[in-house]
Amino acid sequence: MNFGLTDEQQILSNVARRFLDERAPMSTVRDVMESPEAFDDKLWSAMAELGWLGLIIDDEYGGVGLGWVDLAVLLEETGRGLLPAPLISTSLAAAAISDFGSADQKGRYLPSLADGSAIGTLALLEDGDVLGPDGIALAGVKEGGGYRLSGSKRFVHDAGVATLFIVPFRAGSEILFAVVQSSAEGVSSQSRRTMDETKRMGDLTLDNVLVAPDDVLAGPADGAVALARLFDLAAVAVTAEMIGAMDRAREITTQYAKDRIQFGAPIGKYQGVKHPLAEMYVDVETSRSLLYYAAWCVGEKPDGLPLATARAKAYASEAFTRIGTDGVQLHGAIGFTAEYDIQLYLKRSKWALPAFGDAEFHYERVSSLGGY
Amino acid sequence: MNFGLTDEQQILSNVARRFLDERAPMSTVRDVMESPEAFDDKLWSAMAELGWLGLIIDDEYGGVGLGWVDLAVLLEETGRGLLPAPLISTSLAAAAISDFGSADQKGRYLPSLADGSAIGTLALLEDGDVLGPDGIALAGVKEGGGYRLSGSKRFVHDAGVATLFIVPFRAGSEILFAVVQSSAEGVSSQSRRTMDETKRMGDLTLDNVLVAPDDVLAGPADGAVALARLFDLAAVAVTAEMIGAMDRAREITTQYAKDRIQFGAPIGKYQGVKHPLAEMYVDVETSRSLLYYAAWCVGEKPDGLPLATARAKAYASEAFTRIGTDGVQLHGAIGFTAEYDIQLYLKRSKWALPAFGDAEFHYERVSSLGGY
Amino acid sequence: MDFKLTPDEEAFRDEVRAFAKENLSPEARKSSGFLSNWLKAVREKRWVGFNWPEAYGGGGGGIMKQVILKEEMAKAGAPPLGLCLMGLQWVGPAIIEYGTEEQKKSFLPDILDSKYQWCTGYSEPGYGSDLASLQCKAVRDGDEYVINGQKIWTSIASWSKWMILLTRTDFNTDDKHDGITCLLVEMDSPGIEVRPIKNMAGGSLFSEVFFDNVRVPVENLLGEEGKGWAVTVSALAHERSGISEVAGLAKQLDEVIELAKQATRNGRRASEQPSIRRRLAKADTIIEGMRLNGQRFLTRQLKGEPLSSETSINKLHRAFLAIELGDLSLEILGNASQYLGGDETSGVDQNLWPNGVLDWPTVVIGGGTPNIQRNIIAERILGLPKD
Amino acid sequence: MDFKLTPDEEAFRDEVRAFAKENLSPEARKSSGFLSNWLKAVREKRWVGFNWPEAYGGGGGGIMKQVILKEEMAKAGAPPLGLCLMGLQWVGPAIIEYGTEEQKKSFLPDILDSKYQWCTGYSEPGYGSDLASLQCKAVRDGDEYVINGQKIWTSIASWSKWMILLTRTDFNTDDKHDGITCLLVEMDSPGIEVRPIKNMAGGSLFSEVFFDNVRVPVENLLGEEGKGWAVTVSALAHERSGISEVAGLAKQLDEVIELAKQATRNGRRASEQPSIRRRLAKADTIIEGMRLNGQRFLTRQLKGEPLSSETSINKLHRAFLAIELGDLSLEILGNASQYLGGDETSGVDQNLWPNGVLDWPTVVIGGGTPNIQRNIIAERILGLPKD
Repeated sequence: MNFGLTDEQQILSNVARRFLDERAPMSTVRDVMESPEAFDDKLWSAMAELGWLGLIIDDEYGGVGLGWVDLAVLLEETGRGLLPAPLISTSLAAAAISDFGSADQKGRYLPSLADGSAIGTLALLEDGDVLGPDGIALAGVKEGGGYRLSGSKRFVHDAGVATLFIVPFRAGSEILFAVVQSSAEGVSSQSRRTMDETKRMGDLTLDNVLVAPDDVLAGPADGAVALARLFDLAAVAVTAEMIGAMDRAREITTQYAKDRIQFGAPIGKYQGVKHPLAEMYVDVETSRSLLYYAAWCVGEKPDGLPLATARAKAYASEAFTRIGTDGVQLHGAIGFTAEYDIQLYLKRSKWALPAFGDAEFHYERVSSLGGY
Repeated sequence: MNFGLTDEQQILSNVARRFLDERAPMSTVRDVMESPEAFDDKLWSAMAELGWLGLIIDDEYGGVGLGWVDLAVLLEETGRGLLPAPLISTSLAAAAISDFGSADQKGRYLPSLADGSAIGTLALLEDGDVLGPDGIALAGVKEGGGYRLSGSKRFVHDAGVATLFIVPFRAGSEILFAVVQSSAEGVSSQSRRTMDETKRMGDLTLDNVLVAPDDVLAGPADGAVALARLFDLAAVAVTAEMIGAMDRAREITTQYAKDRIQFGAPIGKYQGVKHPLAEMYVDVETSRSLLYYAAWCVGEKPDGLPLATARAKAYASEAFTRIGTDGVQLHGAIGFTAEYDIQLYLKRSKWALPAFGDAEFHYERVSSLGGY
Repeated sequence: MDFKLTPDEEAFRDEVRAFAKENLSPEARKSSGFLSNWLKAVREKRWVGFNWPEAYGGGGGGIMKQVILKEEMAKAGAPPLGLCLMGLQWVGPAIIEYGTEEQKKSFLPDILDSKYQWCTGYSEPGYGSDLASLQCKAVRDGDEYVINGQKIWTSIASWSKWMILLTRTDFNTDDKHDGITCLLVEMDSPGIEVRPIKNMAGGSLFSEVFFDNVRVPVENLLGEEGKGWAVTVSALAHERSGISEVAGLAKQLDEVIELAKQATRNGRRASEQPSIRRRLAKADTIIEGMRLNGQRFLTRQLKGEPLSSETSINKLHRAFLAIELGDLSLEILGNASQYLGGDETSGVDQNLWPNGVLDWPTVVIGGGTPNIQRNIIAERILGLPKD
Repeated sequence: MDFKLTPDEEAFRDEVRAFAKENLSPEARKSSGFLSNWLKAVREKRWVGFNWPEAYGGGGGGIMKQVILKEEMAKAGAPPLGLCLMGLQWVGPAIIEYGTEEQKKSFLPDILDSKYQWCTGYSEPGYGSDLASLQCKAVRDGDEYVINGQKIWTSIASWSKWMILLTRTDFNTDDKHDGITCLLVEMDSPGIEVRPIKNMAGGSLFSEVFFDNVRVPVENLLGEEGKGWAVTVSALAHERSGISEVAGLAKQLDEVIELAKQATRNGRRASEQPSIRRRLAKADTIIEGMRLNGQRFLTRQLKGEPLSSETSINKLHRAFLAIELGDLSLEILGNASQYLGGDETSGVDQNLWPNGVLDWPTVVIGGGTPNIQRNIIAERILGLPKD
């Protein structure tokens, strides 16, 4: 029993925090988020060098070969710093290929994801925004062992910069996963303007795209189960960033409450301020416990992953919504000026709520998985 | 436009408060609630003399001929004082007869309700506790123009002391209302032990009871509509008592917060105490506004009654639940001793929540009535 | 208790309705001179400055008719009755009460005629909720005051011609409410710098305003020197029920309900989902509660009773709703909510897309934060000790 | 990070499970001497006083095994490991740490053997949360202390043989934590009067205890005179994760879920209603969060780090759940919930009827009110200024 970071994880966390403080302070975050795709080449290369992009990719494919708890440790830091970069997206694409690809496919795709030359993302959702097999209408038409795909995927994270999309589609009664390159004929994608400018999201349009047989992921025995696992991994990754972001929002607000003098005393002296801050602390720590257990389940207890994920994303979603709002509110008027950082965390909370299932969706899963 | 008490209503309110302070202070309330039926003959007679029992009964039938806003004013006071007496029940029975009885039936029943010699109550619910026509399974078997009734009514307020029950039953596709006397053959009723000892509730059992034709209420054109109106009237009456009770719970707790010294200062100085008290005030005042409008609708705008009632009971139910709990909690350990009164208000909040529809039930009605 | 209008009030309501119907028809709205025609028409009716004395060009209207006028206009979705909002709401009333005849003649007609904007220089950095601690300094120098200091959260400062400004002329008073002096300041005076504050929603309604040896003639003193605090509290019979504001909230809720009817969520219509229904129903109930609370406030005003802290009740409700209705819209839309400009593929009428979902702090914090409102209720109404 | 047990710990867990299975079989539970057999069996195992040093009859067990033992017992629904709960939890540890050899010999075996009860005389009227301000007076008179004063909220005072009592021997200290003296007092001493406090649920777990010239021999001084405050904080390695408590909450939630499956509400099974489902799911999630928080506290303890204010996190969750699970049960049952003894016609297994639904204040207020917990977190962990 050790519910704490290992020495290696602590080092990973420290290095990440130092890197982000130096290379991606909030001034840089603001510059990057205002760029067309909220993307910075140099930051991306530096992350590749640190091994972040291949963190969970096996070392034989150019990765670092660590697990999801380690990834969660890292994402907590990038969430804290609101780092605009397709790190979650590319990690999820790597996870999909690692879990469900053949050795050949891993060899072809993973090294370029690990070294940053390719940027991956999941394209799971369509019109209707339904999480699960029912949300997949895109149907492949067989052609020479492969498939022709025509249709759209919606709400694709980092759609504008991704070069490799994991695209579930229907083939008869089955769900298969195509690996679609942005360079392939008939593929177009673009990001759209979103509330949280550090997070881009958009559409992937497939116009009669030919998917070769060896670009269909070989592994999953049951596509619906594989899809469910990808949704869970995505929810875990998003939640990890949420924990970091909500903890930082709490810190910023706590510091403000200590510094801000009103009616002759720091406002943090009043229970009307200090109690919401204490509640934030309770919520962040509890979210963190739930999240780390879910991340641990990814590798160590896959049967427990759905319930652990549902609990973590549900609780954290509610918590972050409240922390985002209270954080701005406790700052008073200054909190919603563009100049102050706290409002960026509020916007992140708005982005994170629906991402891979909101609180209601996941609480309903907790009930169903609990057998009632 | 005058959303305030008229002079007459103010007098009614003042007289009621004075009467209750003198004749039914908390020591008396506690004595009466510990009696087998939580009923006191002398109090009842005094209430009859004050005209309370016939408040909404026409003067030609021995009543005072006032309206539901006046009744609400009175019930706010009896709720405030947690008066244990079947005043709501008997008023509701009177309302049913006044609204749906023939002149003959009014003449036969109302005077004895007004003078206190009879005690009425509604017996609307059955097993399953379903509010509405679906909850009526009791079927009348025709016999010589009248009906034979066999079955049970549940959750009947003041079942142990009532002498006259308004009993809806099915006759073919219709819902009719029988006036059943406790003295009739085959009728038995008893109260059961409940959480709020000031409120008795129990079962009415009908064993092959014969209802004469002129004991079936003559008036309602549509039994289901009539039933809906009775449920609304009942909800309005219960809510009126809730407003008084929650306001008093707020007052008691506010006073405690001023008197109780901890760490060298009255606990009411701290925002952790004063803010919940402020929220109580907001909730009580808003509940009161909603309630008085609903009570006004009873006589002046019957079409608006369902929505006004649903809003009032929903909001007040949520508010009182919170006030009951916070009231005890802000008192600290002393709050849950039997000696302190605040816990009696908590129990009243528990009784009032499900009575004639809880918050969820009534919010759902607000939605349906709102057309979505 | 009676929620009905008197025949006279009903007649007035009908008059307003008929006027709105005529002047706000779809055709009228589309016509080129719509706004100026509107302003002219309501001015002729004496509905601008409805509660101002007739002697100063106002309508001399009573409380109840103010409510009717404002509520009906809100329901009809009418443009404002005049464009100089702050002038109409408190600068004009303050001038009527404390101003010299000169000031009245010079300023009041322009306010009624929407000639230009006024802004309000009250808040200062460091004293957001603690207004009376203001430090912006004014020193009498011959026939002028010389102002140095800073204001913040000044709305529409960039496009105002005049400012009503609170300064401190005496720093040695026992009570911080003393020693405050109110001046009327022309915004193009030398030494004034306006710096707009960009907010998280992308706009910049508020500004910082800096004063560097700004000179204001003594004629522009409003009220007495050192007694400026009183000027912030108008004695003019001003309806404060907030009922017209409630009409606006009800309109906003209707839009959210319509959104819920159109949008699907996890494959099912949002308006059919119990959690959404319950939140909509609760918002509806609170709005109705506010309307009825407003009627109670109104009754007190009609009876001539002072109205003060009770209005904090509705301010708390409004703060809750400002956040809740925005959050609810976002939750109904799911991922699509993040597309601020709307999402043409969502199947939702683009006009229903929630705008201003990031604007809630203006409402929630603007009129005093919810914690301040709770303190007001707890201390002034419930009599609990100060913190 | 690793949530697995070591082989040695797994072996211990299996041992506890096997023991529980054998000794808590339905047949065993029905046998006449069940409880005394159980107490004897766990005593032989040295599982009573599991963390006490072996020299004093305890088990000498470490933190991790304490957790395993307590959690498995909670899951198995076992009776307590000893009946003298306060003796085992803090009186014994305090005596081990501060007691004389005489006191250890005289008291420790009896506690382990469940011979009689101890109660705790800490709280006083007027100082509920402010324990260190206590006023109960002890004056040294020869070989005795003479006690005058009053205690309140003393659990099981009526059926205790001994009390661990905090008195004040010095009223002139700068720090109110000084001058407090801890005495071991026999409850049948002349001058002690116990008055049970009836609570709203009808029981009387707590009492007021009055001391009128009660004489206690100096041999019953625990620790040093004036240094009694230290006695309230045990240095014994005592697992504080609260994980076994969580197992109890999980059991309680299971019962509410079962209730929801059996009860209908507005004509529909409660467990199928979204609002009920969501509240159940949220309670489940908080309980799991508490379990995992507990594992984090445990990890810190295992690493030898001090554990203090973090446990307030779970205390706040527990307070929420104490109220929520009760309210949820009542809401599920509707009108029938008011029949405290159950309602045989409801179609619900009578064993599931929510008992103790009015007992929540014991949990919510008992270990420090939620507001106190929030202050602890805000001030001690977040470093915010004191109020």
